[in-house]
Amino acid sequence: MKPNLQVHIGSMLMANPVTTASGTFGFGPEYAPYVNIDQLGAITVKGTTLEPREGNPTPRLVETPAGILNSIGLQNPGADYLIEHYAPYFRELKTNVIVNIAGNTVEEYAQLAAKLDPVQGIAALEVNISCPNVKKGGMAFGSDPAAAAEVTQAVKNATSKPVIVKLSPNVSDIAAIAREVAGAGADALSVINTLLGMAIDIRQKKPLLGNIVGGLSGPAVKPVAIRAVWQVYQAVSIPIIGMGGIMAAEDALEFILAGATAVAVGTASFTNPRATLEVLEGIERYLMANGIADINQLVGAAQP
Amino acid sequence: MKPNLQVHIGSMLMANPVTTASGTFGFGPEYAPYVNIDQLGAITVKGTTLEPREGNPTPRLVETPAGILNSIGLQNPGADYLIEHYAPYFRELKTNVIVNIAGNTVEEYAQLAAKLDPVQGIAALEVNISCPNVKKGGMAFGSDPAAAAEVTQAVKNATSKPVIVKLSPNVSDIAAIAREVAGAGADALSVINTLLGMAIDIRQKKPLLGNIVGGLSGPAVKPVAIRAVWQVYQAVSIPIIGMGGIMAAEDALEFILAGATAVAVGTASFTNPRATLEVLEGIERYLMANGIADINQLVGAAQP
Amino acid sequence: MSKVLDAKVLAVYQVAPETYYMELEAPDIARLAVPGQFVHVRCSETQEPLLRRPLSIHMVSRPKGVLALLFRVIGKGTEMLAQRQPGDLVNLMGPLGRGFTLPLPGSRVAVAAGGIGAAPLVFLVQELANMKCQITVYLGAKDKKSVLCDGQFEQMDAEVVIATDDGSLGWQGNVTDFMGRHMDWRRTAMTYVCGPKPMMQGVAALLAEADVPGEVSLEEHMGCGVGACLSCAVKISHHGKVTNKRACADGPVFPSWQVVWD
Amino acid sequence: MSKVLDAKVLAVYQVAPETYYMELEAPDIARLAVPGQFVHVRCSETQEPLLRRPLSIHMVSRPKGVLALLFRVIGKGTEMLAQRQPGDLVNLMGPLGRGFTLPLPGSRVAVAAGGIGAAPLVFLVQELANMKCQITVYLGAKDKKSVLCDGQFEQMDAEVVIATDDGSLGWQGNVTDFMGRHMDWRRTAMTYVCGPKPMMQGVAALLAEADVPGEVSLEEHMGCGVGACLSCAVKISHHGKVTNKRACADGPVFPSWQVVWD
Ligand SMILES: Cc1cc2nc3c(=O)[nH]c(=O)nc-3n(C[C@H](O)[C@H](O)[C@H](O)COP(=O)(O)OP(=O)(O)OC[C@H]3O[C@@H](n4cnc5c(N)ncnc54)[C@H](O)[C@@H]3O)c2cc1C
Ligand SMILES: Cc1cc2nc3c(=O)[nH]c(=O)nc-3n(C[C@H](O)[C@H](O)[C@H](O)COP(=O)(O)OP(=O)(O)OC[C@H]3O[C@@H](n4cnc5c(N)ncnc54)[C@H](O)[C@@H]3O)c2cc1C
Ligand SMILES: Cc1cc2nc3c(=O)[nH]c(=O)nc-3n(C[C@H](O)[C@H](O)[C@H](O)COP(=O)(O)O)c2cc1C
Ligand SMILES: Cc1cc2nc3c(=O)[nH]c(=O)nc-3n(C[C@H](O)[C@H](O)[C@H](O)COP(=O)(O)O)c2cc1C
Ligand code: FES
Ligand code: FES
Repeated sequence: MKPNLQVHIGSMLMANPVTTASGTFGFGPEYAPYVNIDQLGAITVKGTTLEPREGNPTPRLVETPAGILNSIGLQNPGADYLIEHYAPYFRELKTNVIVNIAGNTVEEYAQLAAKLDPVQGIAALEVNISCPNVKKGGMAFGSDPAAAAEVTQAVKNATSKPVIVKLSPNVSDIAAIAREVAGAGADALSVINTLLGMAIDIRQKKPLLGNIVGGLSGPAVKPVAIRAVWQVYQAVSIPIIGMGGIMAAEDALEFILAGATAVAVGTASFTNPRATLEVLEGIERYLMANGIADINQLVGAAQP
Repeated sequence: MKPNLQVHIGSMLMANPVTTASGTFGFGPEYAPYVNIDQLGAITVKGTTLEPREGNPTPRLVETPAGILNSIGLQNPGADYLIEHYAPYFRELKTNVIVNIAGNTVEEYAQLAAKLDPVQGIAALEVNISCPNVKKGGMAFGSDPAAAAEVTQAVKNATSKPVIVKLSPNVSDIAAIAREVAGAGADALSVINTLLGMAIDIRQKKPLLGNIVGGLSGPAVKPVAIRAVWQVYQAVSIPIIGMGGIMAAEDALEFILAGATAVAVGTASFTNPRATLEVLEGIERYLMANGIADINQLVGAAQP
Repeated sequence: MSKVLDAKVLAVYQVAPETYYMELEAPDIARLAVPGQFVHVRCSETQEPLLRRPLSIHMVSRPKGVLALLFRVIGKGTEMLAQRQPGDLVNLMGPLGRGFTLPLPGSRVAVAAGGIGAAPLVFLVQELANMKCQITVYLGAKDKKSVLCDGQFEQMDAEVVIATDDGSLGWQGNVTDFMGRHMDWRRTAMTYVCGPKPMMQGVAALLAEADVPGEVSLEEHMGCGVGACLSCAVKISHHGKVTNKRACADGPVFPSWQVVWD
Repeated sequence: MSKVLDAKVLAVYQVAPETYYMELEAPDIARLAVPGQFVHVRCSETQEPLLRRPLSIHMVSRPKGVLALLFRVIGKGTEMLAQRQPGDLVNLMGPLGRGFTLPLPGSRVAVAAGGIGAAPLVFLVQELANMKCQITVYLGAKDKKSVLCDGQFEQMDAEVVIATDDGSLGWQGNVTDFMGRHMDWRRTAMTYVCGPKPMMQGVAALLAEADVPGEVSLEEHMGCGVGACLSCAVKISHHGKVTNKRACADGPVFPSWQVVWD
């Protein structure tokens, strides 16, 4: 018998727990030659801001041991472009589209949420308060519990779509931030964004990234991400989308057992463009092999 | 011509910038079959507490992508044993011995520092306020600027030896902690201790480490460590001992260019027991190849 | 449409210092590829290195379903790739990117290659020769040993002008200087350039000065290779506005006059 | 003193399901090794996997300077090791750890092996046979195909009693049960045990009940392998006090009555 793979992220129903990590899967069509996007539980698209952004200077990507540093800097065509050019495509998809949003001020987050609220084809908003690659906003909101709560509340007030808040691992106490954000009305949490890191070119004696610092992702960060999901699960009762270094189903299952209701595949798509679907297939195989009828039974099953 | 490799960490003169990372090199003799310890600039020995400790349940070690998680939990024979059994050995060494110390309370740190102060053969104390593997003390001190300063001051008052404070990367703002600790009189900083992480056994559906969470080290953490050294260098003017994922001379040079005066080799010794010396040899080769007469010219050379 | 597949290594050998030629069985990619496109290659079966490596399609034989790469060993990825043996499988994504714009059949064209930049230009010259173009290849290299593909270009009836830094073969100096002195731009319908950045920038300046069309193939560090991650931004000026384009999806080939060099 | 060196693979072949035998040229280690010691092996040349893998010394030939391993493919490390070919180099540290305590020459001894636990016991039986001991080996395995080293033990004139879980060879059941029913403990000077934890624990209980000496070889996840990192703690009771000992440096072999099983 096929196990149940459906999960709920707030009021959003996902046919299965696998989505993409924002910024690693474009807006969807980029990966269409390799995966049937409609087979995923959702896709989470590139971080979007009110105005278009050109992002950071190159190089924007450096490979590190079992990971990558990126400093894209939220390059994106802006909300209007998204609504005009991508929303029609989103509406044609059978899967959910989660739009990742970022701003420089609380007002910008709220305006953006309000602007996207009426747009059909967008199933939920993921609020990025954890981007390490922009000067203002971004991580600054994510490392201050009060500011995180304020952004959450402002977005909640501006939209009727489910609001997922994406947390930064670059904090002393991620559980404290999670509690504030949940208290402010978030419907779910994404855990984690990238770790702040950098790399140096020893020949040129200067930082390798154009932006000096960047965000670390990939298998290297998985232990930090699992720990973050574990702690957040103990702190709040809203669902968690776990991410950080998921390369294969085994990794995704670690997240689910730690407390994630859904998972996002990011950097792995660069190594293997079919990673998202292979993760999904592997989860299904594991459930069948272990006689588990419903994925939801597995969520947090490693917790005491 | 041979370049100058001598560096100063407070009043401690190191013949070269390479030491070992506490907890990865035992008390020294364990690696004597593979390296001539006296060729290193210093050795930093296992974390020591006032009373002996048995540490955490096993498994204490899990391999992760390009890293390891450990949860030793400061198992150590206690200060009296160290003074009686190891100090005579330390005195016979030509190199510096740095003793890493930890406690549950500020008083314990102070008592321990006072007890080690008169012991000959100990060149400096490294104050571990960043151990993620113990319930009390440890990281709690390292993530609160005021507590970090208090411990630093207490240790400084209790000893005339150079005091190196070891910082945790598991904080929102490592530069802020560094400033407090430097303000409280630290002679140098060790950057970084391990990242808090965990891993889950998907067959048994439970955490892989006996202690549930552990500290992540190895190449995976290098980008985070480099960024931390970079930020700390900009925040304070005392010397930094850089560590976190140094496997080869190229890695050590990244740390030095980012602002580290000395470097510690940790996890790498497990992969290659000669890693410490090979790092040293590689640094020397790089200086010669690049016509750099003095290693100190390289410290922070990638900074703007 | 781009594919991801395991391609069997048919042959691999060293052709110049640190430079390897590799032939792969990949009919689905060979069939679709056009000159200037690239494949995104997994160089190992482990997660070290994690990222794929972009390599230009050097040649294809569509009847045989074969695709060839020509690459220089630079670091970990290319080192591992060079160690693959015939019979091994190499995971490829491709064809990717936007290739060269072909001229009218029979045109007179110039092709400028610097070092390993010759790699994609062999495939290009294959096509140009099929189109009966009159081709001159300006081939730059460090020294005689490092000159790449001169024989292949000659076999395709291209005129080949060689320049080496040390003068050990052909003209002494670099390709840009040579072209600056000797080119008759008015008689050249199109110029294609691939090589180190300073060389491409130099030739682009000559093209701009002569006000003639040309295309360059840009390199930037890549993550996805498919336009999804925005790692590979290159500054492109279009109607006076400078925007970031993606080397992987909008390029790697761009009109020389649109590139903002920095 | 332990060495770190690159040892040449002389032979490698599969001897049972998922089980490989590997011969390495390592005179400096072979010369010093005693039964029960292990080598710490780098299974790849990259950083994946990062840690070495502890493997018992299965046999040595001191005159030939050869050391043999017998290992089961469990995960990434052993999988990569099994793929090494003759002529390849494998980096080894060793010999490491404290081996078995040898009995008086001519003693009557029992050797209990469960599954891959047979690996270090062949080296032990080599030595015991040299000491003219009367040896009985109790050899447990899942099934007939998985029985390891029975021929080797017999060649060294040890009596071999086989027990398989499915009864496809020898006695049906496990070694512990067999020993519990059939051993004459008073006539056994020393018992050596290596196998899965429940089996070692079971035999240790029999030994404790009969109040006779024995030794077990413990496994724990290892970092350094040399006693420096305290990863491999095992609980050992000594004079009524339970302390953590290091499997790598204080063991892996411990007196059976001192081990605190949990
Ligand atoms: C579209 C395109 C086509 C290319 N075609 C060829 C070709 O046909 N033959 C050839 O020899 N080389 C080609 N290159 C360059 C080639 O991709 C790099 O030399 C290669 O990625 C180096 O990998 P490495 O692991 O050996 O080096 P490392 O220095 O270890 O690589 C580290 C990281 O930097 C990236 N990187 C390093 N150099 C470059 C570069 N020049 N361009 C882009 N990324 C780089 C790598 O992809 C990797 O992510 C091409 C590059 C691009 C963008
Ligand atoms: C002293 C000693 C001697 C050993 N001798 C042998 C031998 O002769 N033949 C043999 O087949 N096996 C032996 N083992 C077990 C062997 O070390 C493991 O099977 C091996 O490390 C598995 O590595 P892997 O990468 O294949 O598995 P993975 O499961 O991928 O390994 C992941 C991590 O867990 C560790 N690990 C996994 N299983 C064990 C285990 N049973 N004991 C200790 N660490 C483990 C690995 O070393 C690695 O760090 C011995 C273990 C010890 C401690
Ligand atoms: C190239 C790149 C771009 C990213 N862009 C965004 C973004 O726009 N918004 C966001 O919230 N996270 C962004 N992220 C973070 C990812 O969504 C994800 O949280 C992180 O990469 C960890 O997952 P992974 O290890 O599976 O990649 C980006 C990551 C990468 C690698
Ligand atoms: C097994 C192990 C034990 C450690 N024990 C200590 C310790 O007792 N005190 C301490 O300050 N740091 C301890 N550390 C942290 C290291 O000293 C070092 O800060 C960290 O491992 C990063 O360096 P690396 O990546 O080179 O290992 C330990 C690390 C490991 C892996
Ligand atoms: S490499 Fe990802 S957009 Fe070009
Ligand atoms: S493995 Fe390091 S002490 Fe035993």
